[in-house]
Amino acid sequence: MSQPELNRAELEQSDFEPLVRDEAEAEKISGESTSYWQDAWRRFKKNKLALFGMGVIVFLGIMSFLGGPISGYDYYTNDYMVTNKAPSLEHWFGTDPLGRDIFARTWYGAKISLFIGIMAALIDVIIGVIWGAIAGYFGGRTDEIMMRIADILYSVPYLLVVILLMVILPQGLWTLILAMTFTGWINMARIVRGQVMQLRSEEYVLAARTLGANSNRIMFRHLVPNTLGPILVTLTLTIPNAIFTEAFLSYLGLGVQAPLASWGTMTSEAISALQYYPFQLFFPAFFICLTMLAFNVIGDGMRDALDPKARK
Amino acid sequence: MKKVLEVKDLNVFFDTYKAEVQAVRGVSFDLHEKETLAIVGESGSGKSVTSQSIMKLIPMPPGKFAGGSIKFNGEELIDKSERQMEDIRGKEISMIFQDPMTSLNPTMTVGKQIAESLIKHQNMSKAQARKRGLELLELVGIPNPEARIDQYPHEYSGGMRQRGMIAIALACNPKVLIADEPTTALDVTIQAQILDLMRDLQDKVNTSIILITHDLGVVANAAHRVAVMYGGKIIETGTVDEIFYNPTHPYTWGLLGSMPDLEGDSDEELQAIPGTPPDLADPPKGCPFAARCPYAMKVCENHMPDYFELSDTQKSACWLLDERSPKVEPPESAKVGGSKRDEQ
Amino acid sequence: ACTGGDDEDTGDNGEETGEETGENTGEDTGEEAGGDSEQVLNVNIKEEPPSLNPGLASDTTSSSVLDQVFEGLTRIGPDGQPVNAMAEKIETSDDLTTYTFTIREGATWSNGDPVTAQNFEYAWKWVLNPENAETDYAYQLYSIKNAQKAKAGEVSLDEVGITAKDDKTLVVELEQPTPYFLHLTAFHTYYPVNQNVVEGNDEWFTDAGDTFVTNGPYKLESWSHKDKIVLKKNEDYWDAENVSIKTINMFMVENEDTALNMFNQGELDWVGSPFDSVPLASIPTLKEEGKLNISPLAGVYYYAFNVDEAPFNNKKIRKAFAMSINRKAIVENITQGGQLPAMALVPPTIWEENEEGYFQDNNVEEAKKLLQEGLEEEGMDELPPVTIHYNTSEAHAAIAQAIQDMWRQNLGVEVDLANEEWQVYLDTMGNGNFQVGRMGWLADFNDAINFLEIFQTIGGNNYTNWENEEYASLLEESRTITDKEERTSVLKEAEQIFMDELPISPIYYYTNVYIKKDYVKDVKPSAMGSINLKYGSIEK
Amino acid sequence: MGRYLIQRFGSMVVSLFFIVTITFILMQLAPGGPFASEKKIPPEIEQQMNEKYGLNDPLHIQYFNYLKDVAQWDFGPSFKYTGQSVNDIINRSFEYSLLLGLESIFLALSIGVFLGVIAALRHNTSVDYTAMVIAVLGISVPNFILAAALQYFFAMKLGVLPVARFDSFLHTILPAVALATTPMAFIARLMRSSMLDVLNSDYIKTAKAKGLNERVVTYRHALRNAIMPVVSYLGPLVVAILTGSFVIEEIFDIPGLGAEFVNSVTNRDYTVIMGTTVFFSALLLVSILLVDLLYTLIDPRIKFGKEGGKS
Amino acid sequence: MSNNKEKLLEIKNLKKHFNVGRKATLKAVDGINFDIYKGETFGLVGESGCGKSTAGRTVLRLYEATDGEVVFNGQNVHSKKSGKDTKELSRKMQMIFQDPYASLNPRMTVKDIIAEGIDIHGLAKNKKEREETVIELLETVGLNKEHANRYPHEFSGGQRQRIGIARALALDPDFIVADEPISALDVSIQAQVVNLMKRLQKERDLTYLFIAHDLAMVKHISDRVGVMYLGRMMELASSDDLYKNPLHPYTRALLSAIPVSDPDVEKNRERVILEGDVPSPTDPPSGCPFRTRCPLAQDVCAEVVPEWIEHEKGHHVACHAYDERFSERFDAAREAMS
Ligand SMILES: Nc1ncnc2c1ncn2[C@@H]1O[C@H](COP(=O)(O)OP(=O)(O)OP(=O)(O)O)[C@@H](O)[C@H]1O
Ligand SMILES: Nc1ncnc2c1ncn2[C@@H]1O[C@H](COP(=O)(O)OP(=O)(O)OP(=O)(O)O)[C@@H](O)[C@H]1O
Ligand SMILES: [Mg+2]
Ligand SMILES: [Mg+2]
Repeated sequence: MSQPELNRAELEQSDFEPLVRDEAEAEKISGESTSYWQDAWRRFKKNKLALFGMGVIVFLGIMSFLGGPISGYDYYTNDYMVTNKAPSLEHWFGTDPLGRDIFARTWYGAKISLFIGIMAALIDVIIGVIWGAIAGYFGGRTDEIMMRIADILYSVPYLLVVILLMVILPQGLWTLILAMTFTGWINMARIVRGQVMQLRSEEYVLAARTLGANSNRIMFRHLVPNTLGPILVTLTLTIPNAIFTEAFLSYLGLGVQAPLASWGTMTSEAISALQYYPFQLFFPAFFICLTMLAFNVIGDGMRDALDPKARK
Repeated sequence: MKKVLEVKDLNVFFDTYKAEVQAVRGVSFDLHEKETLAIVGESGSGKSVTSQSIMKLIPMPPGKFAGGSIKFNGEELIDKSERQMEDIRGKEISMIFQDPMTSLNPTMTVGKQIAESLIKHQNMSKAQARKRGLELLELVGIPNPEARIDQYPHEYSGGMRQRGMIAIALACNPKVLIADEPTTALDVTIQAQILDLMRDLQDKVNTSIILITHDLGVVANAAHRVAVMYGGKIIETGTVDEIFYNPTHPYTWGLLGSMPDLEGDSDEELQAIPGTPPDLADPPKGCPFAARCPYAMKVCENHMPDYFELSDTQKSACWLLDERSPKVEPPESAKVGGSKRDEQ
Repeated sequence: ACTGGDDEDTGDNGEETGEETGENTGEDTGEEAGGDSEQVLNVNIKEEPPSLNPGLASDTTSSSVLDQVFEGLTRIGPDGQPVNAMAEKIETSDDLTTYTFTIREGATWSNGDPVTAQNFEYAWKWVLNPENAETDYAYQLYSIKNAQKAKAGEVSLDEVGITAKDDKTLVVELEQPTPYFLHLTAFHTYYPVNQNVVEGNDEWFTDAGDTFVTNGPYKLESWSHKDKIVLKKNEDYWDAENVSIKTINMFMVENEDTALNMFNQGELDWVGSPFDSVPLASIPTLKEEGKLNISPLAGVYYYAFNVDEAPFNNKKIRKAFAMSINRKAIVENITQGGQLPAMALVPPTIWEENEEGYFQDNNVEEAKKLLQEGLEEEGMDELPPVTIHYNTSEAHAAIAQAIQDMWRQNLGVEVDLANEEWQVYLDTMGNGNFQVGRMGWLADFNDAINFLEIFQTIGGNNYTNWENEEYASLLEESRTITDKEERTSVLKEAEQIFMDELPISPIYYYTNVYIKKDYVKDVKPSAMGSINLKYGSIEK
Repeated sequence: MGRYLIQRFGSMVVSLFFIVTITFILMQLAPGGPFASEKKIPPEIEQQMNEKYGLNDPLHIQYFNYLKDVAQWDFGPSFKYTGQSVNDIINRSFEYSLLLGLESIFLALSIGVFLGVIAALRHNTSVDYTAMVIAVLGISVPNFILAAALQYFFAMKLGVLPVARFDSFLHTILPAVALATTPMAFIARLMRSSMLDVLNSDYIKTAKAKGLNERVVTYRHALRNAIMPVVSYLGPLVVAILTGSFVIEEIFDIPGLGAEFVNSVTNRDYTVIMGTTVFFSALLLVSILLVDLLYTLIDPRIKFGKEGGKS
Repeated sequence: MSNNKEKLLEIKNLKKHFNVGRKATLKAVDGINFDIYKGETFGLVGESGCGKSTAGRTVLRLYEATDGEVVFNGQNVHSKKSGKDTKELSRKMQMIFQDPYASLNPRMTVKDIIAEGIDIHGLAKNKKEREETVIELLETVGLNKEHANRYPHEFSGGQRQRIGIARALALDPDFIVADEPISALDVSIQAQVVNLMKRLQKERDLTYLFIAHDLAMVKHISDRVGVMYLGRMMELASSDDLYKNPLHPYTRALLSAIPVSDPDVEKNRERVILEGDVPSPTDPPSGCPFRTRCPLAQDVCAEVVPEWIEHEKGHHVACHAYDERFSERFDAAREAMS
């Protein structure tokens, strides 16, 4: 036995009196009541890497507001005396070909990139979740049709769509976000659909139906909350992806409007300066990678934290 | 009778998010030749962990041996390397798992799965292995083995799959067969077939069997000796007759009592054990059953009782057996044989 | 190559083919015969030539290939002036409207057929035939009598002023005196084709092979689409003894940075004008290292004002905006390719004195004054919102941002930017949905009229909605004048009017910017943005 | 199975029909046309070109002509590249994309699966962490940055590999790596998590209990069962990779389909847009079908016509 | 209990077929008939996959019946009804589920789970009343109000199953389908739940359809028991009757196969061990579905589907051996058996 050897003789007669127990004791649950989310958060906190990712995002978020003011520069004033200057005390991240301060631009860019990323991801989630939930829950013909529509949208030349949107709608961030979400939600819808299909035959769903719950209630009170794990993971991947897509659209010239900066436009502009002014590429690229990395580890952390299988 | 397997003071812990789960805490038992030892106990009491430890199939990490020894034919298994274990697994000791639906590889034909261990341990050629595979399927009572051997598990019914599993386990005539809840997923009619089959095979092949279950009916049917586990410990062990007719541990009583009797009167309340099993991440200091035990004494809360030897074969870890404790009669409901009456 | 404007992504550095003889690259070496192997030039033409049919080609990439494999009646010589090529002798009538060309003796096609006057007549009339579509550049032939009418289907092709008198004599009648006509005959739309091979075969020009018969210094050896074109010296060319480069590899590398990298790794001998451009980011470094070559190009980069849209309906406000641009800062810091600040319409390659221009660059004081006056004239307290449109490209964006900042700093005007995808942009401009938009014009031929006539009427390439009767009539008048001096002064007068009205703000004059390996000799892009590899050599 | 295939084929045709229709509408709506250029073409010439390409016909006629041609897998002539047919253009560029794509898929699959498997086998050890750090980095670096960086270091700085173009095997290495990195990372992660699931499953315990060694257990038993999610991911991935990546093709100067597609849009080269879109969609639909067929090969439990992918 | 004989539920020729794959239909429930009387517990047993759950769910209209009727309190459950009527009906008929882990939404608090029915049917006037009802229900099932704000994962299996029961009780139903409510529980916990169910039945005059495969448990709790095989009802009798005097060969085999927790009994027990496996429900045998494993099987079993005969009062069986028309054909086989 793992316990130290016990000398039976040492026990006293009084030890053999019946144990008095509180009636309710047997039903007692030890410990503080922890909600599902508290529990998940506790597990999440144990994941150092994910916490680090969280820290990075918070830091980037704060800097996107403070960064500009700290630098003392704005993002648009040209200064031909200091074009393409390497990082220095004067300009911490150096300057761009128009003599603008890259530090300031990086943080203005952060604001836009993070905003685009988060908004695009949120919209993706909203559409994707609703679409996926309906397709997955009703199944059959509904599912068939809805998923075919998704397939078709996915196949239609995206660039044409983007160009068209840019023409129809006023230029600006929201148009860009719309362009990004045009097909962005499809992935989310697929994932949610798959999950919902699995979950819809869970017993708690049946239970809700026996109680007389209608489809809406079942979908949005029962099924969707239980797909949150995969949804959040996908979300954390969608955010960097949107930042990325914005970069790609910038690469094609469809990104944010100059002189506003985003990390995407900054990188794509600086890419040809790689050999001459590597710092112009380095900083925005570094922050894109860092953000991607952070969201990735957060996503991983969330998956572990929210996975009911890991909860034993 | 020769001891094939000796488990001494086995401790197996798991590192989990929350804490260290002390799944098995000081389990000891022996297994003799040609004997069937049943391990009973409820879910999470450490039955599977104990049995998988014997084959060293516990994933490490998160699992770890925290002491104890497992001797097979006098050889210590704990010290053996993974390589050395490979020669023992499947050949000397083999295993049948609970769920026949998931314990066969769905993407490999049953024939191939049987042949694998034959090729590995008996150096058979593919053709020989197949021939032996056919014999084995025949042996475990699968009709038309020629056709079945090349089928995939999903083309088998549940009972056939379990028989397939048994064929795999018996392929190399192991000394020890560990059957971890081999019939839980099956219907009673099929369960009866499988239990019969295992008994027949034991006679033919001289294997010792460790049978894990929480169904006392199955134990009564199939076992020679019984170990009752609760909260990671064996709290009582003895021959079948001893456990059924002279149980001494209140948990064993509860277990026997909570099963309704076919002959019983349905107006009676069942003898339920109140409360819930202990959390092994934070195991109680004393007797794990103390919290639910209707006879618990102060000592139970703080001290784990040692085994009281009741006979050569029966041991029980309960303070009630101490001479200082009040004399307690097992409840009527725990009495096997007569009709159960609720005393309280 | 004489297309004007830059395309969507080259913008500021005109476009021309670069060519140099160079070292051998990889696989090609094996094919070279002994000592000739040195005479290999590797250039980048950036993209797949859309068409190697001289009658159809309408872009610089195609012409940079065509110029090497075909030859017209004339060719632009090293000094930028037309020299006789397929024509051995050229006679002009006194009224300058009839040209008689005598085809060179011994001029042959690459399949051995002699080059005849009929080949020219056939080729030109083919272009003018209304049944042949896609002949974007048919208008290059419109100086010829009845050409435009024939293309529009109004008269028959027989009435067009092109007559092959005999095998060797080609008589061309013009609509009006056209002083630059011999420049035109060097242009690819004026190249002959071998009627025997071409007739009845619509696809003769789509691949290298038996049907691709040429008469120039080079033959089309192979054409791997979107990948590479190989030219081999044509030993039967009449001037073959003066052609030294034996092989020209024309790679199609779209990405400028990649092309520059290949240049640095020795895989290309030439990067930049006229085919592709030198990446902006590399220019300061290249300049510092003394590697950058710059030569003038007849073209102007400008901002067009929409004179129908407030506030640019006011002349003074237009002027104010134009004057408050610091062009020097732009060419020195952004385009960096030795471009000249433009304060006039016609580039100094045509009128040297235009280097000076009609107003002072970056005249902030004057600009402020004019703006104020303009506002008063319009009865406005402040400007309506102003947006600069430009099509997506790094350089356009940089310039637009610079100008935005200048207008903000100099005039205190907040200006928005709107970049659009190329085709959308053309649509926007064409529909007049803009206030200020960037444009550029590269000369089709080396004459001031080519710039001035853009603005003769609304429409076409004039997006500004600006029209001026006096201006138009001066241009019309110039077309009938045979005296060179007199013609110039009439045109100057027109330019004066234009610069006074200022429907556009010129920004800078284009240049050819390129780098080449030192061993590439005697190759230089022309002011028209074309290049003659015929004259080049490799001297290692 | 025959019936099932016919059914699938039918739904493919319907999907393609919608795709063609929507693309057609989009093309009509998008501003600009194939003949627009900075130097305006005289109206009479533009008229003749429109005539030649049928752009003067009423829209519905144009539409039906498109449909007819597409049905015959004939996409007509390119507007921009005179004399070249869209089919030729697709065929020649697909050749490049196919080669590069296959190489990338091979890289992504082999390295990704390998990383995922060893990470799962050595769960929670430094091997696992290293593999996953590689994977996360692979996902974190945008591929145009990676491509430029690879080109800079390996071609320019070290000079060990060619800068660009697609002439020999050596030329293919950098673009293939750049293209493969992100999918490789994804595959590694997918593989790891599904491998972990599988390694925890009963039949792996069964296999181990037979005394098979780790290698045999992993490759014979676990891999096949764990590869399912990767196969699902492979369907769209293969199409994405085979149809080329504009950015990678541009940076490494590869005349592939990706660049062709993007350029066709910028050029409003209607027939090429339509051709590449149909080609892409058909490829996608076929590859999804192939993935479904692959499921049935990998997992004998999955039957045609049933929901694939769940094991 | 069953003596008042007031029919609460009549199930008439109920069928539920599933479409699986192309063409194939799976006859999960294929024409079953029985009544359930007010206040009784009707046990339904049979091997796994024989259609018990499907039957239970179809009764509640969780599945649309392929054919047949379910009459509850004189009202046909499956007839076309307005949403309101359906909802109303759902108040009266509730269900307890097999898996206490799967049947509680892991992201809802116990309070919300129990109150869901109250919310749906608007049974509580205000928050306070809702709260009070929940607490009352918790106490009814032996939990306390501290548990209300906790999440399911904090509970043990037995406690969870009690939450499930409380949820069903929230609507104050007349009839509850309990689909294997104890199969997933630890042995020591099972009795807790069974005792609770029995207590509630007494207190609230509930009627149960109790589905299980543990025959001993079913016998303990049920008044009458039906035995199913491959979607068909094989035998129906009062539980004492059924266990003492099983008629159908399948019932006999089933009863004899239950291991009894008594080694002596087990050692000397004679059991009918059935040959072979349960046939696939997509491809059931012709005639009597049990004939492939039946020790008595005769030719007629393959040809004619046995009728549902009332062999003795209240004891129904579907077997040709008890059908006057065929019964003598079985004499020889019966002889051999005994
Ligand atoms: N890999 C693991 N990681 C963490 N904890 C584990 C692991 N495997 C088992 N345990 C824990 O060890 C304890 C004993 O588990 P075990 O599987 O032996 O129970 P059991 O008696 O076989 O139960 P059952 O009848 O449900 O099979 C449980 O509390 C379980 O949660
Ligand atoms: N939704 C469904 N779609 C298709 N087949 C189904 C569905 N639900 C049940 N089945 C099939 O119907 C048959 C009867 O299933 P059911 O769940 O009713 O059996 P059961 O008697 O409750 O078994 P168990 O004891 O395992 O719960 C089974 O073969 C099952 O596979
Ligand atoms: Mg177990
Ligand atoms: Mg069931």
